[in-house]
Amino acid sequence: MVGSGAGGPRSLPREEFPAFFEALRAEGYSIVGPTVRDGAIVYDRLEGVDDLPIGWTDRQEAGRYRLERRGDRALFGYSVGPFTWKKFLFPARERLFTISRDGPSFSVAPEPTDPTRFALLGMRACELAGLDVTDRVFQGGPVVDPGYSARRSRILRVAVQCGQAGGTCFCVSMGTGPGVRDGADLVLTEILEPGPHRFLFEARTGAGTSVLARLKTAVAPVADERTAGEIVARTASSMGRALETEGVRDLLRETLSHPRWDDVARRCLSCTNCTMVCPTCFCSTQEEVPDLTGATVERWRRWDSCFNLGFTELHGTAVRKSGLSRYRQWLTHKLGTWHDQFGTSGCIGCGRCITWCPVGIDLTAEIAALRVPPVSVTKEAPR
Amino acid sequence: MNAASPPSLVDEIANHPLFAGLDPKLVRAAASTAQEREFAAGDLLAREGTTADTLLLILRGKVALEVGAADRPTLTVQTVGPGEVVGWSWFVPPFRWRFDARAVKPTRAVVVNGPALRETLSRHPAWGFAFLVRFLPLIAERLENTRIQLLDIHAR
Amino acid sequence: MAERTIRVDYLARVEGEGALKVRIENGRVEDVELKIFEPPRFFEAFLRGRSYLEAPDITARICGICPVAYQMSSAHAMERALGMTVDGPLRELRRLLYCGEWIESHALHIYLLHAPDFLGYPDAIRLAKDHPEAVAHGLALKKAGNALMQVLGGREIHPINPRVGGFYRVPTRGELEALRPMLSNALGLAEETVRFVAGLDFPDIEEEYEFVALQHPREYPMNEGSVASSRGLHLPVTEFEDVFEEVQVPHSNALQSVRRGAGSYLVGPLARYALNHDRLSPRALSAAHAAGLPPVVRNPYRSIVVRAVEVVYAVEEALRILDAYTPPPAPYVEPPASFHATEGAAITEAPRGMLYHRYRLNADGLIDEAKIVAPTSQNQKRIEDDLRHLVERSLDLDEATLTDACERAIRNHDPCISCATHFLSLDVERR
Amino acid sequence: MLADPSPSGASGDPEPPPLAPIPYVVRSVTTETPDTVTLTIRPSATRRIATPRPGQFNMLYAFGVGESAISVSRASLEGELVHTVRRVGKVTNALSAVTPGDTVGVRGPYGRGWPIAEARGGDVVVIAGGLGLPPLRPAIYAILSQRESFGRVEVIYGARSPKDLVYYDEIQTWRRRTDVRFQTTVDAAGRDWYGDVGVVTTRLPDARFDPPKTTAFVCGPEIMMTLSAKALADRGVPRDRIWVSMERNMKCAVGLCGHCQFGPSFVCRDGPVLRFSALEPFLSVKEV
Amino acid sequence: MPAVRRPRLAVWKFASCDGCQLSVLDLEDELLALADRIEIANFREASSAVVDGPYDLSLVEGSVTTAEDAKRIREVRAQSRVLVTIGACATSGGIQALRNFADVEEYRRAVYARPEYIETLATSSGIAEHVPVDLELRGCPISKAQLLEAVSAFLGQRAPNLPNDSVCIECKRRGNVCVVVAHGTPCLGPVTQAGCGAICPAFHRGCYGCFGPQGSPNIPSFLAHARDLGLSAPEIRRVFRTFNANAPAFRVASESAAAEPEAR
Repeated sequence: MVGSGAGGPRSLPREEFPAFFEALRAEGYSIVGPTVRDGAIVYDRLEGVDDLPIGWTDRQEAGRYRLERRGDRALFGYSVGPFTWKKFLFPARERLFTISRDGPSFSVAPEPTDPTRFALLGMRACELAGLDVTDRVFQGGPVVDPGYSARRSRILRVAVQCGQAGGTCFCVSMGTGPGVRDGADLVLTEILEPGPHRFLFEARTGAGTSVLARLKTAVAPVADERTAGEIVARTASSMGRALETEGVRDLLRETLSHPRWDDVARRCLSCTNCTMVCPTCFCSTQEEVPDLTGATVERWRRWDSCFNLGFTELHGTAVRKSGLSRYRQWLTHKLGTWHDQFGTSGCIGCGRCITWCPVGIDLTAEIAALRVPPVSVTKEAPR
Repeated sequence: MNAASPPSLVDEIANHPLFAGLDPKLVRAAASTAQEREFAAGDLLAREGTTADTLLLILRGKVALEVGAADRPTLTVQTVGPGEVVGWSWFVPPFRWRFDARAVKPTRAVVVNGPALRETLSRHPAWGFAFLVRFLPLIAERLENTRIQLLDIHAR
Repeated sequence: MAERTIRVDYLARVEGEGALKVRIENGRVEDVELKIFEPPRFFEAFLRGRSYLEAPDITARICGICPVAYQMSSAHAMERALGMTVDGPLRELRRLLYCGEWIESHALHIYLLHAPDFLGYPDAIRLAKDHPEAVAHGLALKKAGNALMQVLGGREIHPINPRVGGFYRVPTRGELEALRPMLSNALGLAEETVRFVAGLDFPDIEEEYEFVALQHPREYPMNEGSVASSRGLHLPVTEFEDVFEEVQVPHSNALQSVRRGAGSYLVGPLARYALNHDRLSPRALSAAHAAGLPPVVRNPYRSIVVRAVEVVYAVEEALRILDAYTPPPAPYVEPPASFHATEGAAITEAPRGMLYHRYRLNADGLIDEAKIVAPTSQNQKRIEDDLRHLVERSLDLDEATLTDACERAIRNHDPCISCATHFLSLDVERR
Repeated sequence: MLADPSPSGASGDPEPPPLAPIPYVVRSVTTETPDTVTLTIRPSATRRIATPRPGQFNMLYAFGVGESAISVSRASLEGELVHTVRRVGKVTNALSAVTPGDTVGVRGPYGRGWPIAEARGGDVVVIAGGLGLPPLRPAIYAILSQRESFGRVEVIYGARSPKDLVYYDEIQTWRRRTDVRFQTTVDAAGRDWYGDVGVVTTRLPDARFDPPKTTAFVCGPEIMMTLSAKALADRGVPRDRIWVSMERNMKCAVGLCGHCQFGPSFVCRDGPVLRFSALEPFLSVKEV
Repeated sequence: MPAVRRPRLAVWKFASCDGCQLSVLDLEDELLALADRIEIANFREASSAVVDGPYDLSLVEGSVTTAEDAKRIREVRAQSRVLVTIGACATSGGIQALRNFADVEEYRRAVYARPEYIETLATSSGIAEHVPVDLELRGCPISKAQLLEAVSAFLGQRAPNLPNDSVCIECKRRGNVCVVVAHGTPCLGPVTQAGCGAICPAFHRGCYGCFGPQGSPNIPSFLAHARDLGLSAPEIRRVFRTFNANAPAFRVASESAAAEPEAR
C-alpha cells in the first residue's frame, strides 16, 4: 500500500528504514544525523542507515560521557551528544563577505550561499525548542542574519521522540520535551517492543508529507500511538536532572551579589565548553582577514564565548575580568535576561553544559543554591 | 529685599544653606564674630599652610581651590560658588589651610570666626550636633568629589 | 706573508648557530675548529625522572628541522627497552611519516640552503627572481613532505601524533588517499630536482670518508637496521657505544663523536647511499643512474644530488605505503602494564644521518639515564677534516673567497647545529 | 520602539550583505584635542545609510583594519555625516589618520537614540562627560531647533582638563544663548582656566530645573553617568526619565553577536540610550 | 602610488630548536609573496646576505640562557622598531627552562664530561624578561597561520587576531569530541591558550600545553580536576613542566602540585 502521508500516524518496519533515506534523497536532501565517531554520538553526514549508532547508547553525568552497548539494535537509543544542530545553521567559522580595493574606494562581494538542503535526522524535542530559540535570535530581530536564514529555509526537521532520558537531561523542567510538540516536519517514534522493531511516522508539514508520500507505510494501529505515548511518558519520568524554573528570572536579577557566584567561580575553568556545546549560545566575533597584498579583505565570523577574557574588551580592558562575572553573565543570560531579549528561556534542558563541563558544574545545582538566601553579615551587627 | 535695605549679616548667615533652619541663637552667635567681605578677582581667601581660623560662606562670585608644589604648575581642583562654603580646617587640628582659596571673580563672602564658632558649638552640644549634621555632609561631598577625581573618570 | 686573519663569525644557511676558526701558521693549517656556540640545552639532564612516554615529545624539541627523527629514535629505543614489537601498518605509517620528514628536510636544504651556493645567490628568495620555476618546485616538494607530516603527525614541526608503540590516532584510508595527487606530483618534481641539481657545477674533489649508516636487509634504511661502515664494520645498534665515543673539545658546546681509535667518520645521505644504494626504489635508482652517480659518491659537493635521489626514493616509498595501507586495529601497541629496570637503544636515519638514542629506565617507567648522539656531532670532526683539506688546497685564495669556500664546504653536509648542541662563524687565523 | 532601528537605507542598488560597510569619502578632518579628531564624510556613490537620529551610532570601517562603533555627532539630509573619533586602538588610529579624499566605510545607523519627543513639555538637563558630548550634540541641536517645546534647558559639560574639551568654538556659541544654560567644568585646571572646576556632578546644584517634570540625557564614562544619574535622582528627577548612553564592546551592532550585553539589554540594539531605571540594578554591581 | 621602501625584517635566534624560524620557511605558499611585501634583511638561516639595521620588524626565536645573549637581546631591541617573539622559548624560556627548577651544575655535568668548557646562565628566560616585547606568538612551535597573521597585521598596521582564549573553544569549533569528558584522558586544553587549532584532541590525545596558559586560567580548579582524573602529584607536576614550565601560571601549577602529598 502506498501511504498518502497525510492524515494520522503511519507505521514503517525497521527493515524498510533504508527507504526513508532514499525518500529523503529523492526529495533533494543531504542527510545529516547521529553517528558514532571518536567515542561519542555526533551529528555528521550520513550515507545510510548503517551510519546510525545502531545498538549504542550514552551514559552521561556531570563532566562525564561514555558510549555503551545496548542490549538491542535501536537506531536512536541514546540521548544527546556533544554536538548540536547549530553548526549546520550557524557554522563555527563563516566568511560573511569579501571587500576589495576599488581605486580609492572599495567594493563588497557577498558570500554565495550553499544550496545544500539538509535533512536533520534525529532532532530531539529539546533541540526543536533550541531551533525555535535560535530562530528568534537570528531571525526575530530588526536585522535578520542572512546566512542563518538562507540555511534555515533549506532544512527538513526530522524529529525522533526520546525513548530514554540522559543522565543530565531536564527538558521536562524546561517544558521542551521529551514529546515533540511543534517545530518538526516529520516526527518519528522508534518502537522496539512489543512486536517487531518499527517506526511511527507523523507528517506535520507539507515538506514532511512529501517525504512520507514516497514511503510504503501503513496506517499505524491505535495501539502503536498509545505505545508511543507511553515511551514519551516513561522518558519524562526518568529525567536525570530537574530545574526549578518558577521565578528563576527574578531570582537571577536579585542574586547578582550572592556568595554562591564566588563558589562556582572557584570551580569554573572559563574554558568555554558549556557555551560551545549549548544549542542556543549564539555569541560570535568578527575578524578582518586581509590577503598578503592588502588588496582584498575577507570578513569572517566565528563562534565566540562570554567566558573569553577578550569578549568584553573595551579600550583594551575587559569589562568582565573575573571568572565570577563571566559565569554569572552566562547563567543570568541563559535563564534570566534571555526572556527580556527573546521572550523565552535560553535553556532547553538538554543538559549538554553539565555533561561537557570538565569539572561538572551543573546549572540545576547552581540555581538551587542561589535559591538559598545568603547569610547576611550585617544582620546581627547593630544592636 | 531691595537696595535700600540690604540684608543684615544675621540674615545673610541665616539664608545660607549651611545655617538655614538652624537655631537663630546659633546664627546670632556666629554673626557676632563674623564680617562680610569683598574679594577682587585674584585675591587669596586662604593660603595653604597658614593658620585656618575662618569659615567662609560664599554669597556671590567664584572661588578656586588650588593645590600646588614647587615642581609643577598650580592646579585648580574645585571651584566654589554662591551658597557653598570654603574651609573646614578651622574645625579640625592642626587648624591649617590645606589649599589656597583664590577668588577668580569678584566675590562676596561672610567670614565667620572659626575659633569663636568652635567655642560656641562646644558649649552648646545640641547646636554643635545640629551644625555637624549640616557640615559633615559638605565634607563628605568634598571627599566624594575628590574620590571621583581620583577615579579619573575620563581615563580610557 | 707570515700572518693572516680571516673571520666569519656567524655561518649562514645552516640550522643553528656556529662559527669556524682556522689557524694557519707559516702557510700550514694548524688547527680547524668548528665552533658551536649555540647554547647548551641539557636535554639528557632533564630527561632524567621523566616518564618513558614523554621522551618522543621532549626529544623532538632538540631539533625543529628533524623532530620526527628524535621521535622515531626515542620511541624505538623505548620499545626495545620494554620488549615491544611494532610492525604491520603501524611500522609502515612510521616509515611514511619519516618519508615526510626526509622530503621536507631535503627539499629545504637542496633549494633554500644549498642550491644558492652553486648558482651564486645569497638565498632562495633572490634565486627565485632568476629561477622562479626551480624555487617553486622546491617549495612544492617541501610542501608535499609537510603535508605528510601534517596528516600523520598533526603538524609539520614537533608532530604530536607519534608515541611509544605507534600513534595516538591512525589515519583513515581516505585521509591518506587525499595525499595521493600531491605525492604523485611530487614524484615528478623530485625527478626534475635530480636533473636540476645534477646539472650544477661541482668542484672536482674527492674525500676518503669512512661512511657509517644503518643497513637493512631489504630496505633503504630508516627506522631499523644494523650499523655498517664502508670500512667493513658491521654491528648491532646495541654495540654502537662500544665502537663510537663522544669526546668534548674546548671550542664547542657540542660533543664530537669519533670511532674509537680511528677518528672521524661521515653519516648522512652520502653514507646511506654508499652502503644501501642497491636498495633504492626503481625510479630513485634510475634517477641516480641518469644523474651519473657512481655507487659510491665521495665528492661532498655532489651530496646535493644524492639528497635529491633520496627525495625520489622517499616519495616513491610514500606512494608504495599509501597503496598498501589498511588501518591497523589499534593505533598503538600497548606498553607493558608493569615495569622493571631496563635499558634500550635505537638508531634511526635522520635526514642528516644516524641518530642514536639510549635510555635506562627504572622500575617506575621513569628515565634514569639518557644518551643521545646526533648526526651533526658525528659529522663535526669529519667536517673539520674536509675544511682542513680545503684550506690546505686553497692557501693562495684571498680571505673573502676562502671564507666563502669554507662555508660552502660546511653546507655540503647540511649540519644541524641545533641538533649538535648536546654548532658556526669562520675565524681564520693565519700566522 | 523609540527609533526606527532599521539599518537599511541603501537606495536603488541591489541589497548588499547587511553587515557590509558602504564607502564614504572624507571631506574634512578637524583636530579637536591631541587624541581626538572630527571627520566629516559624504557618500561616495548613490548608496548611503539612512539619516541617523540623535544618539544613534554608526560602525566606521578602516579598510583592512576593522570596524569601530562611533556615535553620530551631526547628520545632514544630504547624507553628510560627522563623527568624532578618539585614538584608542588600531581601528581608531587608522580612522584618525585619514585625510580628505580618503575612503572610509560606514554602516548604520544603529541603536535607539535620545527620546527627544518624550522630553517635550518639561525641563531638560543634558549632562556630558568628555567624549559624551559628540553623541549629545545632535540632541542639543534638536532641542534648540524646537526650543519652544521645552521648559528650561540646562547643559552641563565636563572634561578632564580644558584641553580635553571638544567642540570648543561651538560651546562658546551655545554659551552666548539666553534660552539655554550651558555650564562647562573640568576635573582640574591651571590658572589659565577661568571656568568652573570640579567633577561634573558639582555643577548640578547650580542647575535650575523642576525635577518631577525634567527629562535628563546623560552621556560620558560609565562611572560619570552613574554618579550623574544618581545625583539627578536624588534631586527628584524620576529614574525612568533619566536616559544614559551606554558603551560596550560591539562587533555586529545589530544584536546578533552577543558582545555588548548589559543585563537584559543589547547595548547596540536596545541602546545605546537606555533608561536609568532599567540599568540601575546592574550599574551598582561590578563587572555586569 | 609613490614607491615605498619595503619594511625590513630580521629573524634572530637565541637558545632554541630552530623550529619557529623554520615556520617562516614553511610558509611555502606565501613565502615569495611575503618577500615582495617585506625585505628579508637579516635571516641567517635562510640567507647569507645581511642588510644592516635598524629593522622594522624583528622576529625573535629562543630564550636567553647566557650572559652574552642577555647582552645581545638588548642590541636586537635597540635596532628593532617592532619586536615580536616567536615560540615558547622566547615567551617563557622553553623546555630549557626546566633548568630553572634544577641545579644547572648538575645538568652540565650530566651532559658534558668537561663542564668547565660550557658557559651558561642558571636560568633560561623569555625575551620579555630582558627587553620590551611588542607581541608574543605562543607555541612550541608557533602556528604558521598565527605567524602569517602577525606579519600581515604588522604590514596592514592593524591589531592581529590572536585571541588568548582556551584551546577548548578551538577544539569545539574544529568539531572534536572532548577527550576528557568522553574518554577520561587528561587534557590541558581548559588552561591552555588557543592558537594551535586543537591538534592534540583531534588526534585523540590530551593537550600538552605547548601554547602556554590561556588568558584567565583557573589553576586551582584544574589541579583538583586533574587529581579527580587519577593523576598523581608527580604526574601533574610533569604535565606542567614541559615547554612552558616557566610561564607564571604553569609554574604555579607545577609548584602547587609539587607541594601536594605524593599519595592520595
